Amino acid sequence: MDLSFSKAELEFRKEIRSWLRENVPEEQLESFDTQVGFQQHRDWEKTLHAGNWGMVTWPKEYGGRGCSLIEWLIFEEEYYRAKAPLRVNQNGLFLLGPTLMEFGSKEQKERFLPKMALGEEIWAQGWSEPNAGSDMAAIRTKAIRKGEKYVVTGQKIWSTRAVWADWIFGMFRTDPQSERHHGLSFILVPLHSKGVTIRPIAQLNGLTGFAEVFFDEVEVPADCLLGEEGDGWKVAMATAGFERGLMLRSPARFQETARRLVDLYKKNKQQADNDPSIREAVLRAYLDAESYCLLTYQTASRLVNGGHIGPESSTNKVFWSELDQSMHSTALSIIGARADLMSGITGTELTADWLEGWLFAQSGPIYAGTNEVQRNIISERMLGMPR
Amino acid sequence: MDLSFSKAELEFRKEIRSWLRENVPEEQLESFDTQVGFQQHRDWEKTLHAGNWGMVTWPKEYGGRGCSLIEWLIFEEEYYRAKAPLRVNQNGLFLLGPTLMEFGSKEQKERFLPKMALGEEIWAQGWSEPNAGSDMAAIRTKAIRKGEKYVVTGQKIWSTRAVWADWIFGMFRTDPQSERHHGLSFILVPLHSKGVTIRPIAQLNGLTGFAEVFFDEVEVPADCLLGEEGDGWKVAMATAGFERGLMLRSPARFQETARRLVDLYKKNKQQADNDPSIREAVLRAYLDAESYCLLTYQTASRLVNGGHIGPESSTNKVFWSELDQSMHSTALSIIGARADLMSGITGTELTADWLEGWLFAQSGPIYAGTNEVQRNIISERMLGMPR
Amino acid sequence: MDFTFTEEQLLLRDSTRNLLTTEVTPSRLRKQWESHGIADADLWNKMLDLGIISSTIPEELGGSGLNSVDFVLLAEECGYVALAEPVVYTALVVVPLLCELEGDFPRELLSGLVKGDYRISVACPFTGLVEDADTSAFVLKFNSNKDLVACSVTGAELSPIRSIDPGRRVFGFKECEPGKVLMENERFECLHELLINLMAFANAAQSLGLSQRMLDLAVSYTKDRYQFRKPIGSFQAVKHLLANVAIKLEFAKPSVYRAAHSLLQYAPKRSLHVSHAKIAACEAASLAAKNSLQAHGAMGYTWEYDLHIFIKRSLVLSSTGGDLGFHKARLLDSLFSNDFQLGPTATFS
Amino acid sequence: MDFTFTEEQLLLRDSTRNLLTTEVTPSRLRKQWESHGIADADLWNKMLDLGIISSTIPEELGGSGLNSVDFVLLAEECGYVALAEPVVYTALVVVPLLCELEGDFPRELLSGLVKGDYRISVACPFTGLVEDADTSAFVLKFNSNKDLVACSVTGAELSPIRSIDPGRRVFGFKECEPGKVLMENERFECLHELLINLMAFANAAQSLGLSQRMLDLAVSYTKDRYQFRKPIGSFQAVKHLLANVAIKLEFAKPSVYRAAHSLLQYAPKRSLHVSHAKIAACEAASLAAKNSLQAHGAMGYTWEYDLHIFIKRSLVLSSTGGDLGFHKARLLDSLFSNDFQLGPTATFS
Repeated sequence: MDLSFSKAELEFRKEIRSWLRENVPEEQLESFDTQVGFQQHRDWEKTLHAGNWGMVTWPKEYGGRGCSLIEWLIFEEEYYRAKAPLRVNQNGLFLLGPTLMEFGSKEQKERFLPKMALGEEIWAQGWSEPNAGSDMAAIRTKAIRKGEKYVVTGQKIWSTRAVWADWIFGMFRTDPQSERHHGLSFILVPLHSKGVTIRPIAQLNGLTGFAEVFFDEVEVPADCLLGEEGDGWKVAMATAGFERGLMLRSPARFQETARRLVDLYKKNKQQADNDPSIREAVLRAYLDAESYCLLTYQTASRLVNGGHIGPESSTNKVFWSELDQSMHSTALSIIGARADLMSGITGTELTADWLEGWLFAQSGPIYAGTNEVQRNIISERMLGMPR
Repeated sequence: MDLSFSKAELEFRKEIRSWLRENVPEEQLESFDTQVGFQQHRDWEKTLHAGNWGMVTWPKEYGGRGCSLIEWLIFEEEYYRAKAPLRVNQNGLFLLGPTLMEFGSKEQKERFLPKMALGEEIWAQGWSEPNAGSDMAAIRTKAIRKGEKYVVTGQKIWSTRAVWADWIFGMFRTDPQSERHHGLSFILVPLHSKGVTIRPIAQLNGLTGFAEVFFDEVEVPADCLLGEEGDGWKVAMATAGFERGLMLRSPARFQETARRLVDLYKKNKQQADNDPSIREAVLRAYLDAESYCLLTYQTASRLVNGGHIGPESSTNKVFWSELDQSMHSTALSIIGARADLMSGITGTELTADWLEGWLFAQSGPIYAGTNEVQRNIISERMLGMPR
Repeated sequence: MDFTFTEEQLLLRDSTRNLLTTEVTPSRLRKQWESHGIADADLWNKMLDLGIISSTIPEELGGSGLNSVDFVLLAEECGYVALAEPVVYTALVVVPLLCELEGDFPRELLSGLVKGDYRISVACPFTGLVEDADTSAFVLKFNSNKDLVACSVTGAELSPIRSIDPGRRVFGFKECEPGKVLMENERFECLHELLINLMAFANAAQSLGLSQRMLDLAVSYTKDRYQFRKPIGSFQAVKHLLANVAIKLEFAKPSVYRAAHSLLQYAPKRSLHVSHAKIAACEAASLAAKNSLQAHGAMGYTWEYDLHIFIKRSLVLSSTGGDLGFHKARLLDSLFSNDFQLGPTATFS
Repeated sequence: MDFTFTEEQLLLRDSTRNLLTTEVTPSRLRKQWESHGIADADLWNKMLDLGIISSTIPEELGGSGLNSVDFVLLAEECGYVALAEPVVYTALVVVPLLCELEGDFPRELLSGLVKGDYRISVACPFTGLVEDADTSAFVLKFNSNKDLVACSVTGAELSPIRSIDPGRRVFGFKECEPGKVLMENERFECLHELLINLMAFANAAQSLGLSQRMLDLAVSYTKDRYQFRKPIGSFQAVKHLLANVAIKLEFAKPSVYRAAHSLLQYAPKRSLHVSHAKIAACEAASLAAKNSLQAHGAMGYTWEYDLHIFIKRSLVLSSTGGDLGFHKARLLDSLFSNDFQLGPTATFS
């Protein structure tokens, strides 16, 4: 155990810090759930790529730097510290990317990964269907093999980024007779294909962060199949593991929120101390964000040393999503009488970002597998309790 | 709505207050889970009865005063305020008593109620069996009708007060072919019968508060059947309702604990304020105890006006048991470095009563139907969610 | 001691419920949102015609003379439908405040309200913001001298403030002339406390209805939504999410009803009872919002589904009328004072 | 940066686990309880022979020279079996405290420990109580002059104190003579802080093991216990009770391991890291106690079932070594100070 950074790690930190200092746009970009913002974020991905920071853990041949997971965590720390823009291509970079690395053919990797790192192709996810949310095995959208193509018919829903993205990935039923986990295949579909209709869905904040995607006999080249036909469940489970796991939810994100929360409390201490629950909640935010960071470094170290990620990715999912909810609730308690306001009152601080964050935090325990499903996984796979 | 007490209610309060002032023993009795304490408490029941305070809500002909539920709440407030002893016969007075009133024949009421009010016959409950705890329908102990007797064979467990009580009540399978809720009957069994063996079970505090009761061909007179043969489930559900409901868990009990907690906090304020969660928890204890009192008065008023008790008795059960746990945890947090000590250190307050109370509070969410089962009842019967 | 509502009170509640659930539908609320800040005058006029607006005005001034205990159940129903028009504030804040004042002008204002000549708003004593200022003729506020004054809206500077709840129409307010003094500052403490109590109580009562609405939506959704071949409402985890809301709500209700009674009776502990009610009811609504959303899953997170209307309203009701910190501090001050009575016999004493 | 244990450290953990689970069974603990306060000398001697007692003593004094990172996993295992003998306090508190001191006498004391000549205890800096004073030859304590002294137990006045945990053997202690000064009071602040950190860390590490034990008991019980014709462990409500414990425990562990590392490295924030560890681990144990008991139902509430052994021990570990209030206050002081660094890059800086 050595909890200090090596010289190389410190160098790496210095390098990314100075690059970010020079390149992070001064003005905050629009939300990537608007058309303008989407393009701004796509441009930012290109800027990152130009600095060779598109996806630091990927192998160099696919547009990465071949960094270790520890370096990834350092990158993320600096990234959040610099208040750099959110990653519009996170579905591609963190979910599909690692899955392609594990299950993709050489051709597929070469075809998809570099354009992903470059921000040229932005990915939507197609996990859910109207009757297959938590229960992914209930998927019904079909992809029937006809010669060198799959013909896709059906409907996905809650597809994040789908409104303006280029591609979508997901599971499709390639064997129409099959049931549940069987007969599914993991397929990549270009969203600009004939027969694809996208109906944007507005979220609580009024922006269209996700969409319903309808497929009407959409023809997809057969080489868009990832893994073997019928192996979709296996491939998707690996992807879902990444999603809950290490890559997507950097501790830095929550530590930055905790830092802002401590700041908010200090600035509003007198008013905040009226509510005796706040001081405790602020302390807890700090400790929990710190614990999340520690566990992540521990897991990263284990993986670096050859270990594998297990059901503990579910403990992560529950922990960060509840932490995020609780930090934002605490912030609203501090803001108190102005908690619901989106515009500022003269002479007071603008707190709309906390309110937006609070709304967003409510989705944490729902997406990427509800926390109820995660707790089932924890009890069944980690503790071995009966199904 | 009139939230002031009537003249008659105020008179009643005055009367019980002055009686208690003169009669409550100065020294605390031993625990009724000891042999000596059991006898002391039985004597106290006799003293209460001598003052005609044995069971104030019962009709006069059965040893009561015919008081209203509001007067019952007043009685209980004064009782806890006076720190009068716990009721060793609560199984009889609050559970079996009302059930007898509803389902008993005239002879049964005359036979059992007066001796119950007098403290001459103390009752144990026989709800659970080794494989029928939360799942009461899994009961297997048989009571087979043979002429004018039932012959009882089997085993009950977690029978509170059974170590020194005189009688036990419970459900028995009178139809040996039956399953689940059917074929059960509610029967009263004298514990001093031939064939009854009692194995005391020690609780977390080391005292034998409950027991395992074995029945080996125990002969019970047929007139000990309460309600019709085969109606046991119906009768037991009414009893279980009383248990969770209004009578057994007086708000006064929790308000007295909340008062002591506020006192403990005020005495140890400086040390307690080290932990910022405590002030909030103390406030919450006060508010929740008050809310519990308010809801109880509301329910009592509704019943006085001809209403019926419904599944909200389950909301009560969950609320008071979690309140009790949380108040005692808060107390231990205040006591801090001495929280685990049963004997005092020179110069510091003796806090063993909080520790004993904390242990006892842990049983609240378990007995009388676990809180998990109560939440099922709330969601299914009160909210109408699917089973 | 009788902690029940009369048959009459319950009947009035039922008829109000029928009216509101028919008139104030989510689609009507959404239409108002789309009007970009223009109030729903038709709805207000309907409520005026039905006498709901003037219901708490004394009979001798043309109202129905309902008191806080009569009206609390109606406020709950207004919360249930997330009524955006300021009916509850008019009936439970503006009217009782004016009734507290002597002199001709307050009576005149009340008569104007009954007749529908104009509307009256109050400035929030915490932020100075005024709900629905643009549709009001007068704003009641404390001036810098601590006098209670009625300011004319004509000529005043209104700056619209955006809330997360598109149904909340709220403004910064700067009067152009001093306003007419309704009460000199010697009664400031008392009126200021009264105003806060009235606002907090109004919010608490509405929060009960909001909680019930969010619970109802979730129960109904989870009955019909199937996952793993079963309605999701049959899973214990989902059941218990909602059972917890039901428990919290059950125990919040009587605290609000007691507050209604204490306000009516000028009970010495009325401010504490109001604070208790505000905390309990807003916390119930906050849990209802969180758990109902969780029970809905992604559907609850969409704009097109109605749940968020109620979630956002619950946030408004919690932050206004004194936030939880204000009410907790007020309770704590008393609770830890030396002469505070608590314990088994203190609740109704 | 490498946040893993070495192969060697893990092997030592495994062999200690095997030893402890075989030797320190619940029935052995119960026998000790029934001895009315007499320590289990056989067990101590066995641990002494195996070198566990002296494992953290430097090699040049005859020990194995394990450091806090090496030993933390062993302390966890001691917690898992609720070991009542003061092995962890000896290795993680007494020894490191003595190692901090210069001069011959501390070295002499350490040598005596290695040889098994005697045992040494410390007086709790919060209560003055001494664990296992009756089996010790010396008690380390701060005298009224704030010097650290070693008092002889011979002739001292020991008053047994009863804990809810019958395995805790603790005494009021009043020495009959002043005791030998180990360190003058100029280093008081530093040593006092060190002592508290060592005790808190020792308790945190044991609490992890205790939590795991309570979780294991509950998982195993709910697999076999049937209600409603199913193992109760298949009900979501029961599953989620225990999943919550697993989550809390997973996230407590690395905070304890970091504390081990920070103590070893004399890291500037070591006291904060220890406080974090103490809070996280004791809260995990407290949740494990509550939820495991709930999952067990009435069985868990009996004396004859073993769960309460661990529940009671968890209460002891939480209250001693600085209660949660002490550790929270220490953290809060820093957290709200002006120069405290926090945020994405501050954890290991």
